[in-house]
Amino acid sequence: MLQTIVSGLEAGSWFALLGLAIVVVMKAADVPNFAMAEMGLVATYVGISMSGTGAPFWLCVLVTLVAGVVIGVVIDVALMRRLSKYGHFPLLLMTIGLSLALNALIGLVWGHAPRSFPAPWSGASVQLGGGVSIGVPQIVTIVVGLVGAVAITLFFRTGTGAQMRAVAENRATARLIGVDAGRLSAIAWGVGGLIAALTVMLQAQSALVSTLSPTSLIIYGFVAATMGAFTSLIGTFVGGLVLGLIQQFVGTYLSTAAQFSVALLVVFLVLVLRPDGFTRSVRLRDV
Amino acid sequence: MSETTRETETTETAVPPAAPVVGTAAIGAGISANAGASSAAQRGSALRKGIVAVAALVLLFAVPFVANAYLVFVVGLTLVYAVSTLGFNLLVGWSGQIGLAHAAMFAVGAYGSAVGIAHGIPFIVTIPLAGIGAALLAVVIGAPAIRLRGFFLAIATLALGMAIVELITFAAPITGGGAGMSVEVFTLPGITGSASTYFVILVVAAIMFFLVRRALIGRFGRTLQAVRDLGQLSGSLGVSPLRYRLVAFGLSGFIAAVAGTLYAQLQTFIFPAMFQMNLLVPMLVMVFVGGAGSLWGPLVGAAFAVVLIELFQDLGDQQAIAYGVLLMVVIAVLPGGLTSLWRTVRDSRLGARLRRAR
Amino acid sequence: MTTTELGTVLEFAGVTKAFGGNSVLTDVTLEVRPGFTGLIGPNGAGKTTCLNCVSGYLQPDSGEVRVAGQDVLGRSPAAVARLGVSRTFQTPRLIPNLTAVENVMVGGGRHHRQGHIAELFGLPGARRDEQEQREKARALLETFGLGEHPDRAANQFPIGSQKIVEVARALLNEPVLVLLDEPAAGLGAEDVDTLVEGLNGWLGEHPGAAVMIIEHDLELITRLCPTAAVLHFGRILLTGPPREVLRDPVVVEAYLGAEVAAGD
Amino acid sequence: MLLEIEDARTGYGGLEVLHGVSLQVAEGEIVTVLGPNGTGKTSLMRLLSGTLPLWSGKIVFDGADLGRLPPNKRARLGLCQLPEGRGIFQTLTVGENLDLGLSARKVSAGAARKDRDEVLEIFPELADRLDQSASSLSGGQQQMLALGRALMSRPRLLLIDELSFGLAPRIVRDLFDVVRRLRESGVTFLIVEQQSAALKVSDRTYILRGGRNELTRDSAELLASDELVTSYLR
Amino acid sequence: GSSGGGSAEAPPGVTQDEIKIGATLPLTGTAAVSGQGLQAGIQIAVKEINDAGGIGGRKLNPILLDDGYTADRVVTNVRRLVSQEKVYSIVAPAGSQGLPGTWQFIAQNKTPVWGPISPADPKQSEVYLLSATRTSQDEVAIDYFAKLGAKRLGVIQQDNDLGVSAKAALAAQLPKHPDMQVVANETTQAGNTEVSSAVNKVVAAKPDAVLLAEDNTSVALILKQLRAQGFTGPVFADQGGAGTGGTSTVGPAGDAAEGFLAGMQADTVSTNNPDVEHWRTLAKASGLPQAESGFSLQTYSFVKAFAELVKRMGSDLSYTNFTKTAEGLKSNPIAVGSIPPIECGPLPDGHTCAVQAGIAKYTGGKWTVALPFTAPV
Ligand SMILES: Nc1ncnc2c1ncn2[C@@H]1O[C@H](COP(=O)(O)OP(=O)(O)OP(=O)(O)O)[C@@H](O)[C@H]1O
Ligand SMILES: Nc1ncnc2c1ncn2[C@@H]1O[C@H](COP(=O)(O)OP(=O)(O)OP(=O)(O)O)[C@@H](O)[C@H]1O
Ligand SMILES: CC(C)C[C@H](N)C(=O)O
Ligand SMILES: [Mg+2]
Ligand SMILES: [Mg+2]
Repeated sequence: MLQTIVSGLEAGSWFALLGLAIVVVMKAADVPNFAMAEMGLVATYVGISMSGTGAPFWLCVLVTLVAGVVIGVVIDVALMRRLSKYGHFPLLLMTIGLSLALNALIGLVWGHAPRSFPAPWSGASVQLGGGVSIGVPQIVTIVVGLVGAVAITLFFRTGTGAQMRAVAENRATARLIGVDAGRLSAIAWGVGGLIAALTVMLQAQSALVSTLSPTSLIIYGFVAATMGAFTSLIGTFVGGLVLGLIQQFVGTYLSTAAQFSVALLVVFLVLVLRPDGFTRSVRLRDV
Repeated sequence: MSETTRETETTETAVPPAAPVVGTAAIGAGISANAGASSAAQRGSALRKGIVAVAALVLLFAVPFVANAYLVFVVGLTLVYAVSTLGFNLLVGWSGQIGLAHAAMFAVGAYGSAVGIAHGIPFIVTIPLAGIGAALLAVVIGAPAIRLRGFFLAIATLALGMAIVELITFAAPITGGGAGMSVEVFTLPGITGSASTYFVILVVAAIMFFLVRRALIGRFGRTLQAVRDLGQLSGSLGVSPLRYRLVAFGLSGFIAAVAGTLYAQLQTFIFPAMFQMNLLVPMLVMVFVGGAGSLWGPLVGAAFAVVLIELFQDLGDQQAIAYGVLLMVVIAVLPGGLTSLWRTVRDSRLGARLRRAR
Repeated sequence: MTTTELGTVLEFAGVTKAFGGNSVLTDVTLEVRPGFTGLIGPNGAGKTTCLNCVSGYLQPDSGEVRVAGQDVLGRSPAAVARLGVSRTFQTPRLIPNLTAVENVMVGGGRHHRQGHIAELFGLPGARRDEQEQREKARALLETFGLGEHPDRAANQFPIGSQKIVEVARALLNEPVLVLLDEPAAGLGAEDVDTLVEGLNGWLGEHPGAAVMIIEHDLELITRLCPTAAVLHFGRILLTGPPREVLRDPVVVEAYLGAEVAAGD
Repeated sequence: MLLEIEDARTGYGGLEVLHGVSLQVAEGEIVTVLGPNGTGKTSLMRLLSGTLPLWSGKIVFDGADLGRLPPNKRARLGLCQLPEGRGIFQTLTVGENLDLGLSARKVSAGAARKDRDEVLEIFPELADRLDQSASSLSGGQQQMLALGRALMSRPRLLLIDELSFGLAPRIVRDLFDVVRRLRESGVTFLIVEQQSAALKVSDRTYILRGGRNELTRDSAELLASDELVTSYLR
Repeated sequence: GSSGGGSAEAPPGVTQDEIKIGATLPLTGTAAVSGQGLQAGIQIAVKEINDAGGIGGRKLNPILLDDGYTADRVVTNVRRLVSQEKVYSIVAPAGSQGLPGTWQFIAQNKTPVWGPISPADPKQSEVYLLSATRTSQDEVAIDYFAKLGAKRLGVIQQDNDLGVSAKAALAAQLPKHPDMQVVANETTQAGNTEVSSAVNKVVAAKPDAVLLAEDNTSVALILKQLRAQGFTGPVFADQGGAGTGGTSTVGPAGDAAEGFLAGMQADTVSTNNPDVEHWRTLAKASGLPQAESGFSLQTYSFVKAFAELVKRMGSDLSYTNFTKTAEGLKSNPIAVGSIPPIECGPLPDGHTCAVQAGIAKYTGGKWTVALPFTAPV
């Protein structure tokens, strides 16, 4: 039971964090970013390569996070911005293309073999009564996830929040009234990249990552984001954790084969019953 | 594609200005259909179009006589994906609903046909049967889903789609489960296997294209676009948006399943893992690269997805990156998809200058 | 759905509507007869809300709304439209990628005799339907001065013209009741003339129909409407011929501003 | 001259809609642009705010060539636009929409509150709706919000595309007073209008037709001339 | 399509000085690591054979296509190899799940498929299986567990052909070991890297040994988690999932790989078997990615066996003679040395030329033989 909860919270933290990254980009750039997990993976691989040269752990962490920010900003400036005026489809497709290209690029540069991010606490575990042991990386993930979520939420409490939503709703009009849309979307993409890097790095510390892992991670991330109605950071974070727990409990008490589908079905039910996710809804008047 | 944003987005057109153009264009799933080559561009003599269509058909018909089995297979696969994309595009591009159960509907067609044949039903009969079965299933999925919008719809349908594929895996006694099942190939009398499959595909594809085109250029297509762009406001035009959304689900399910039956014939062996994200993503690419909401986009998109991969074979392990990069370039240059090329040129300053020069 | 000469086409009986405690309509009672009726009033008075209560987007908290004697409450917008109610929107809502003509044609669903299946197989009846609708749509656009570019995509029209396309779309359906929400906003003087003539012409051909117009262009109201109702803070202040109504001191104070009344 | 437009051309895609428009606005002036529907008035506004590219010609604002300056930079120069169709952010509250007007300048929280209070004084309808979703406003209220937001940015030159759009006569009247008052405080106006009432507040009027300058007059002169009024206004 | 078949007809892909062979491999996508190894092995063998003057003066010309580990591209590639490239034989293609989709086409064209990498046995005359199927490997592993005294067996399998192979093995072998029982049998979803609840459940059931039917990444992940939760008993995966001899699984698993048991279709890469040593030298020299992995040794051996078979066919390269010669191996097997002897049985059971599997153990960073090649009991 405890084991299940911890595993669920750990996976849930990954989902929640990636969901947050998605929502943050959605907030200011209104792009459903399918390349989010790959972005995090590239950053993490940079960090892993770095640690392969014997660099100290914390430096590698720093490099990973900075790489995440840089990747995010570069993608925004080079690819996304100019497409924003054409609506969602091209943006969405661009992120799909980007995820394919990044994935292939990772394969070329780092190969397809799974890797892990060596941390001082890798492999360490805490023995609890009744033969239950909990990995230290699991605890680290859960704690860092929580701290990260709080930090991001606070960050978006600042005045830029409304400006970001304005940019997301209509970039052109926002610029018209003097909003520096470019700066805001760069911030959003940068923060998004940062969180993605953090997510995948955490995953790589306690599990393994490879060119294969983004596929399932991104789906879970989107599901978490959906639970937060793509707008609420807290809703997303809670949604991610709940999703992690659901799928862990389904695996443990129902069937591991149906884990994924049942978790998604639960989400489906939630959506049908609460069409606006876990957040209070913004009802718009459209007549 | 956040829900809230969706509802109020002032559509931006392919034209730069912050035009507060047409009110809440994107109510449905947040699709400001950038392509919509549908109507304004569709004029022109019906006769000329007819001739082009017949010529294309004749060319396609000749393929097995002039090309080897591999090329026949590639063209056949392109046609199958084109049919499937036709349905996906109807749902996503025309009705504005990002329903992601399409790969699952495709699987239902493939398995429906394969299982049907295994139980003695002639292949040709399984085509409409599987189609109708999938249409019903799609309506069942759609009924709760059509009230959801944008990403909620996407995630909900993704969930149901995955559950369907999972069910196919569970139904091992009938479907062979995760190991898959082989499909008995239909042969036309006197024609070798691959050519025979190809001709069936060609005929079915031609019929599907003809009918879907017919439906979309007329009132039905206009109404779908109204539902997509006006959402519940289309109610004031006497249109029941929910009904049309549901119909779009059913139709796209039908078309996907018909394509699935053909796919099973081509592959001769099917297993559930074929129909998951690894199929869904290319399917989305086909819709968007061709041009969401366009009429010929599905064919162009399918050709892009299939033919390009074949052409890139010689790049070895660099082909995946080449494909991804090319995809990005296409979107960057033609955000409305490949079929928007003509319109982009026509509406550009260069195009205007050329016209004036003429 | 035939309406007897001069019978009531639209009827509000004690309609009340509030949004989260904010009362927007209070006991609105109003009869709309064939011909033009103006609905005027300050910004935020509840005019658009009235329309929304008729066309099925809002359900009043209490009271009744009847179209040609039939209760519309509880009906979906589509069901109301099928009763023969057409409307335009305050901010124009066209389908951006369709041409003007096609946008108008979208409004004609009620009078298609053939189903989608007939259309799919290109049956002669369906073709004829389509052809007829197209011609009617063109004629309507012509009437309202947009005959020049009927095949241009709707999103390329200036906002004023978009409103006119909406008017044409609302009329194609041969409606019993037409609800126009500020059709003349964004139009210049010449275009207002065209609009007035067009509407007059249309009503001449459809004598049983009622047209309710919300408008801040009072000249248009005076030219078109024999009766106008003034809505103020969600209440019907008074009803009568526009010239009289506009002389009422309360209306002048609340709606026109003193100088206008004196001057115009 | 605060704003000088010289022989400007622009259009959509390959379609030219402004075929060389010239226009000047002096500091503290109120200038109106009139013209029939579809003549390119909105396009001119879009050109000035930078949402349409300048194909040829020149736009100089306060001595600086605007060239390809992006819209947000122009707004920071004090060139603010109230766009056609209002451009309200529907997902934001009324208050948030108003505060977005501050994006174009740096301002202390206290000053911002003061500015907001001033705007709310002009539009009391908005005051008790600050926390409401902007989409719930009536058409006219949204127009007020858009104008209020523009005022929050303390523009030097305010471009208004159809001030009276969807507003009740009394409000229009009040707004013209506001325009006059703001001019006193140093704001310059370029107003696109259909209503002749606008002429009453403006100093000079440009009449556009078919994407070209047709006529430039002092507004008073134009109003006085019966012939001009009947052919262009009414 | 054309038929290649009759004895009189000259087979495709053969000229005076060349024999065209082909394979489809997952060079990109999720199985790319394995694919690179498979590719390297083929290239090393071909180079060696050609440098030595080819087979009877004919050099091998390999056409290697990438399928990205997706089914429809496997099918397309095989059609391309047969119809467009007109290869003589398909040699050592990857056994990803798409291959069964080509069997009907192969049957029509009579193209021999020599040594596909661990597919389920199609029992088809054109297909020559040169190594134990996954099922056979699992059977050998179950026997081995029994020998080790394991009574409680935990199983984690994927919901695809891998899982089906494991199921078949359990069904065949459990009755033979009455005191052994499956205490946990979990299925995970292919492509989903979330395996922790399966691991949690298996560990909770306190098994003596664990059998995995999963892909490389999942095996590595599961290994890590099993060890992290304190499970110390034997864990087995087949050659495909274990990447036996290579690093594709044990590399990522890190310390957790210590003591890991893996199916062996070819000898372990680091033995002093002279044939393996010979390959090792060539592999090192080639510098190709994954050249020194077990996948490389496997395809290397298969191509070598192919060359030997063709040599034995003499001047008659017709498909009829191909079948005849292959079936004749029963009495005179091909012994490459790095794989079990190849002795193809005649139809009707298809050409199952090898059923023996070995078990390798990964200890101290090296692969050693734990159980030499044996057939399941
Ligand atoms: N969904 C809603 N939630 C909250 N308040 C609303 C909502 N819809 C309308 N209101 C309020 O109801 C009042 C009436 O709105 P309505 O749109 O009917 O006004 P109107 O008479 O059409 O004004 P205008 O002439 O400016 O368009 C307004 O004060 C508006 O803010
Ligand atoms: N997005 C667009 N794409 C193509 N053409 C456009 C677009 N927007 C406007 N036009 C065209 O440009 C011309 C000028 O339009 P504009 O909106 O500037 O006119 P306007 O003078 O503002 O009219 P109104 O008084 O109705 O607002 C019109 O002919 C119109 O059809
Ligand atoms: C033969 C290989 C493609 C097998 C692959 N490595 C797997 O794990 O299944
Ligand atoms: Mg209103
Ligand atoms: Mg305008």
